[in-house]
Amino acid sequence: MTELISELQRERVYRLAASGTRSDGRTPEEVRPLTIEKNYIKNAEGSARVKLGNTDVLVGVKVELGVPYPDTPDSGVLSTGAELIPMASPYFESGPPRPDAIEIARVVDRGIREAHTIDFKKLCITPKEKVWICFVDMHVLDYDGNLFDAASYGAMSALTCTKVPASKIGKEDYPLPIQHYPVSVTAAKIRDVIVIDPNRQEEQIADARLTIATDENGDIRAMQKGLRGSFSYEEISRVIGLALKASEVIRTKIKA
Amino acid sequence: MTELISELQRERVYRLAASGTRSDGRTPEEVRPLTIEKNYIKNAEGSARVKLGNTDVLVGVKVELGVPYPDTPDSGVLSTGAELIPMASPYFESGPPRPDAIEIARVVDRGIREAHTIDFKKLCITPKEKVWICFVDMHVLDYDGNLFDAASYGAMSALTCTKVPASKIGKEDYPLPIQHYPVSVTAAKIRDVIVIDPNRQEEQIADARLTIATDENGDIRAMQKGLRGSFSYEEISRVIGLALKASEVIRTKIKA
Amino acid sequence: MTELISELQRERVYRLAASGTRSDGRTPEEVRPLTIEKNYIKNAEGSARVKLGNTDVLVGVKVELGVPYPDTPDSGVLSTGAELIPMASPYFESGPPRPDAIEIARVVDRGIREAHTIDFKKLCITPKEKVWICFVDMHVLDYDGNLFDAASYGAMSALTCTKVPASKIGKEDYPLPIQHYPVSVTAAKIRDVIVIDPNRQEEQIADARLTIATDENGDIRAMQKGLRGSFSYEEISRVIGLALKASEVIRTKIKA
Amino acid sequence: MEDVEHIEKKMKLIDENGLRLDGRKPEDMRPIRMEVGVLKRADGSAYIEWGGNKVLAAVYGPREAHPRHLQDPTKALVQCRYNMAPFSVTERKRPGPDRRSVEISKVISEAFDSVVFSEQFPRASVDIFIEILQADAGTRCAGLTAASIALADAGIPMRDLVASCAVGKIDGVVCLDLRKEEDNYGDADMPVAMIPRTGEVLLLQMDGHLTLDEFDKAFGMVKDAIGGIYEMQKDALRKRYAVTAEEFSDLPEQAPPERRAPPEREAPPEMPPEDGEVPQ
Amino acid sequence: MEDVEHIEKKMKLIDENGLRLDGRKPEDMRPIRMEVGVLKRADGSAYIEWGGNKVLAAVYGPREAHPRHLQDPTKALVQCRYNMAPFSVTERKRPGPDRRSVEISKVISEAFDSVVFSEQFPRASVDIFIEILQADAGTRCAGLTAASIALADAGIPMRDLVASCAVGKIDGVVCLDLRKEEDNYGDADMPVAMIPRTGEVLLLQMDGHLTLDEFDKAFGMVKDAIGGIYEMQKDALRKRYAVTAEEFSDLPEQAPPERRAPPEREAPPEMPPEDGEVPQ
Amino acid sequence: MEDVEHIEKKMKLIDENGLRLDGRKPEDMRPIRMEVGVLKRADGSAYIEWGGNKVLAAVYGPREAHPRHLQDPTKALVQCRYNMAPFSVTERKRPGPDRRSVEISKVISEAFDSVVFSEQFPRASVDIFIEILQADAGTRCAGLTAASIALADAGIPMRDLVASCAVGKIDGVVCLDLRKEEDNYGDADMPVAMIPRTGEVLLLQMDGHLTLDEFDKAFGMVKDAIGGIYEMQKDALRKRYAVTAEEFSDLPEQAPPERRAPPEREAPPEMPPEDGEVPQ
Repeated sequence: MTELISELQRERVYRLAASGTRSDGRTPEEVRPLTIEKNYIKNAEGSARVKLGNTDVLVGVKVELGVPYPDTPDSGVLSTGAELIPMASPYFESGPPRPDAIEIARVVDRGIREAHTIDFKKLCITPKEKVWICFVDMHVLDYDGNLFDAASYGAMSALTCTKVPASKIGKEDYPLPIQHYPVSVTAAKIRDVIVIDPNRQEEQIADARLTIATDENGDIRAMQKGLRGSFSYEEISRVIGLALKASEVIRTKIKA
Repeated sequence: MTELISELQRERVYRLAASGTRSDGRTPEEVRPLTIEKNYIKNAEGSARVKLGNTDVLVGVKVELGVPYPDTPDSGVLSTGAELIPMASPYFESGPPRPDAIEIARVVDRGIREAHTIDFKKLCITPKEKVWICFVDMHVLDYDGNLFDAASYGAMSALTCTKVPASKIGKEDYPLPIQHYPVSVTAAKIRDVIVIDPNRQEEQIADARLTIATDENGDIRAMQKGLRGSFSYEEISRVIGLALKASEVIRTKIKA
Repeated sequence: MTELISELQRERVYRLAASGTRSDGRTPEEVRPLTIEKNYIKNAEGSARVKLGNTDVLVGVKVELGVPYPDTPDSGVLSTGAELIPMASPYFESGPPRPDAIEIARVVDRGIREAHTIDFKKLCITPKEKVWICFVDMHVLDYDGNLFDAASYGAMSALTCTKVPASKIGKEDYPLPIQHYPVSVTAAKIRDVIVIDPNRQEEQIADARLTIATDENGDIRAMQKGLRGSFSYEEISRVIGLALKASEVIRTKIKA
Repeated sequence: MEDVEHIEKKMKLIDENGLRLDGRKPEDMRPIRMEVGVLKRADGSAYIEWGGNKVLAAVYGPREAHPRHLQDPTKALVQCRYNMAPFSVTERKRPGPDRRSVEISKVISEAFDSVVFSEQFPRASVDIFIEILQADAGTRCAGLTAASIALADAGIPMRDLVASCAVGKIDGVVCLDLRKEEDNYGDADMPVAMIPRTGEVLLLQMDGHLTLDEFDKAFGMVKDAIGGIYEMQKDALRKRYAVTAEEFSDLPEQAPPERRAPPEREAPPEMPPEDGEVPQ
Repeated sequence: MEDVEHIEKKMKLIDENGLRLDGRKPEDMRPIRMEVGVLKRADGSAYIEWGGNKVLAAVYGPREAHPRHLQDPTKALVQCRYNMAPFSVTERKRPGPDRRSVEISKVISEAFDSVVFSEQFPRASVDIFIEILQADAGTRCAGLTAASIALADAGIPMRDLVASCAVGKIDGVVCLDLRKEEDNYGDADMPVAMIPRTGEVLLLQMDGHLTLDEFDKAFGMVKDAIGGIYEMQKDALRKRYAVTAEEFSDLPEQAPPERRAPPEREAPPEMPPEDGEVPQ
Repeated sequence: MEDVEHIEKKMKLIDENGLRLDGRKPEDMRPIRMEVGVLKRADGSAYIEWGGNKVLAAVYGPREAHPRHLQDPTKALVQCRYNMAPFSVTERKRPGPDRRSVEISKVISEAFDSVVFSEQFPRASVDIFIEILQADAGTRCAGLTAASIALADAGIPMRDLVASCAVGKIDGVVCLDLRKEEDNYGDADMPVAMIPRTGEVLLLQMDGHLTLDEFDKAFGMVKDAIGGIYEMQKDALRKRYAVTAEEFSDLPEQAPPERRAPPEREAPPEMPPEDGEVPQ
């Protein structure tokens, strides 16, 4: 079941975006208000509730003992999941994660894993035998657009306040070793107009989507294009620029 | 697919119940004929085939070696399942257990587990490492109402004749250590009338259901209310009384 | 979703078969051209791509370390799977294997296992602890009839070129110890006519199917009758004869 | 006999002064805080903090039930999905329904089924979603209590609010509203949901061991507690609508928040009726 | 070579007198007992004890096939579900279908498909449920044999009864009706189902190793056995209807047990036709 | 810092002469071979060998989308299923979709969605099946490239062909078309799919670490490569139709291979249009 939108609405949202003032009053280059509440869940080793406009995501990190993968015997393990629970939208259904949720989880996962966000070597207890496993569960509570970024901010915020429960094995708890702070920024292309942090209506009529994660040095750490439309090279470059610009204040909030 | 029943039938069954003589000739406080055949299955460590009226349930207990749960390292493990196989009713479907079957299994499970029916400490072989696991599988062969009680009687009867196959580990087989004999009795409320051990037709038109398990001391060991209707405090008390009264002869049959 | 075929086509295919010259020009006792390309997949320990007419099956064998079954502690393990992927026919669907695919996999599996095709004792490394597991995966790429035989030839061909990767545990790689070369031949009965190696159209209108696997000594190693029709004893005997006759040249190709 | 041994070994839950681990007396409840209208997308929603529990409830509907073959031509389906977030418990819970949550979803669905005027909405569904964000025993009671005010927030016509609380027995003493350690090491637990005004019991489960006298005592105790929760529910609803009114006066230009009109819905009873009259 | 070694190591299944583990001669079957009409809810049912096997079969239908998109507008679907109870085997079996039971369900469905006059019931299904309560080798034959008389009990119009038995080879000797140890350590197993009167083979599977001569011998042996089973099936059906008649005469006041009339069903052939004529 | 340590430990991927493990220069691609029309049953098909990758693509459609409730009344669904054979990778992959293949299927579906003239086929589906028979990094690019010519082979009307290639960074050097070891131990990987004539990017993913300059360099490099692949695609299609023509002249008596006519399909563009004109 997908949400349908009338041609009239579609035209209205496009016109607004094209005019430079979006349906919620923002400029095309403006991110919605972002609030981050860390340590929201006491049963989790790390957690954060993130509101990006009306989009509301709760992320919990559980750190448990486990066995490393055979090909990385001296590294901890990351396991990332996203659930688009039916509470968050009339168009989300219960059941196993659908492609949308899987794509979000995998993009966030790669953003953490491939960008070397965490020093996984420091999560090894006994090589080949015992390591810490980080389960990052992203729970979408209210959907009003741009889950990619909201989930990503939630995951990064939760990780930054995660304590490895080493006291369970007779050592001292220590913070998860974070090495980088990649920040993802998502743009939507509506016909010829590009806006960042699209809200739900904008997302519905968007032709294409582009997520760019950049780090504290201004380098690119991850990209993911979505939807049926296309981007030109110039458009991609412009989105990278917008992402770099928007990411700084967001990074400050995530690190806070 | 749920079974539909006409308004006419509904009215007829209610009238009969209200009159004090039910469609099958019983009084409201009367349980159907109960027969229990123990040790029905030679491949199981314990088993019983129970007929409660025309409701026919076969329960097998398999006792196998396994690992204890981390939080109860010196206790055996209980695993209870119910299958409403399509043989038993045109309205049962194959596939994974549905909520009805899960509720039955869980109520029976709690009735055994939380009522300390079995001394699970005596099923420990090596703490943290090796214990006996009891699989109680309730197989409904013919459905004519009141599966809660039929399944529960089957499970209790099978457990009372279960042998722990300790000869597999070089010791002597011994009977499963049973400590209590809780007996569940289920009542159906049809408008203002309460009957116990409802048959299929009564169950179909019942507004509410209440299962009470009581033990040999007259204490309550489990309760479960079901269906959309409600019970008043007085009605609950009355059902407790009916359950206590009916349970004695049933307990004798289960222990036999 | 099953393929439908018109009465007219049905009649035409039957007439041809009855006339002694089939729709593709073969005689009733003739197998389609068979080509076998071994070692097709370098990532597999053994593999073969088999074309039986236009039916195209790719079989890969992976040999991995694992634990033996408790009841055969000194034997390697065989695990056989068939996937009728939707690439191969408009009537194959994605999802878990359906009865058709399961039947093929199981018949091939029994043909290997029960015919003692492989000396599984020679796949034991440490009894009770470590053995080689052979995963035989049959991937149907193009379906034009008679998957039973095409899959079976693919499996046997892949096994005959499989190397046990013993170098992984510091020993020398060695070929999988093959003891027998059972060859399956499938016959279709269309009304009163029997043809072997049925093509897709013949399979669609067949009343009954009979697969016979025979070994290099002319003995029977497996049989499987399928579809709703029946065979008389005389018909079975005739199919056994046809199978014996056809199997020799096929066995030569498999061993090559 | 084994019970004695069991008690001897286990954690002491009541001290010499008759106080519980967190200093409560047997009849004391944990602190409760509830808020209505906390989600934007859902038709109705509520959040509850109940001791260490953090629970969200959302309601969608009445809306067309799907898949279609499940539709009831005579009434709306009232269906609840109770779900625990993977991080809500000490040991991570695998996502997706387990047998426990299937059972709880079933008994909560049944509890609301006769309270909602479902006959007004044939072929429709009223979908209740309860998410346990943080768990500390008593989650089904907290979820049911929150769901009840989320239903009211969604404007679903109901006979009355439903309120819920658990009672149990620890160290042989009947106590209200067990927390996790008390539930794990206690002797009995009995969650109850009622229509507080009429005393109709809509959910009742119990496991463990209660004598008849203990049951009577426990029932009386939990009935009183449920009365108190009912008052909190009404306060939370009043606060919500008061705030909304305020917002409206502050922002006269802005349209009211969009909400899909259910098919032929009666005017939503913003507040449950104070008298005992039950329509229909 | 490996076969020799295999035989040397394995359990001896036939003693010096040519007798099997349970004292049977090669051509002996295990004791069989069958009963028709053992379940109340099903349209037809039968119970069979066959050596250590205990098997129930039930039939529902002809009834509307569902889901609807599976309906065949030209004939009824004949579909069998073969299932093993978790406790029916030595090591507990996880509930639900495994690959083995899917295959067996398929070949049994096919065996009955041409025997039932399915063209009389378009869009309908005839559902056969076989439950293995206790297993001791030969369960598919036992189940098929029981299902056949359960179909007759349900009044499903059929060309004839189907009967089934297995034959195999142990210690190099062709033997009828293997039990579990014989099946596990034997050389070959071949389950067969036939229409006994016509000799039409409806189910045939074989694995292991048989020479052509052994196959001929085995086939002859199992054909005879199936003839005997056919007689037992007819006896069981006769007994059932005799008892029913008796019950009726004893209880003249009581209505006959309710049974859903299938759509436009022919009068059920209570007994298979004795002559070879096949109605259509 | 950690990156430095990481690099020090890991496999050296570029030698002192600036050459890669297999002797390639940074801007070199692996050998590619493609063939159109390799399967009999599918409406269109193609096979590609790309370095160590062996990939088949098949296309069915336009055909009625099912299940029906997924049909779009305004356009055809373009849906891709990317699947790895269990034996295609070093460690056996369990059959069935994992999260990785679900994501890849999604992004490939999206890449083709706007290229196919799907509005011509309401309620239909165009189904693309990509099977990875042997994997050596870059499988999604190889699959997409093959699927594009399989779509053309099936006669599906498209704006143009789509071509795809990956670019990455290893040992700090931007390199084209990584093979497996390079992907595993490299610093970044970026698969791209484009309409080569217009430069429209339809698929873009990247993970790892690229500076802005590196991204620009990588993008330019992959754009050129994609142009080359486009030429190979056209060659393969030309070869296919040349062969077909030849076959036809050799076998004048034989009817052309049967192919289901899609509903109201335009004449299939055997070759993508060379000019920039886009019909609609």
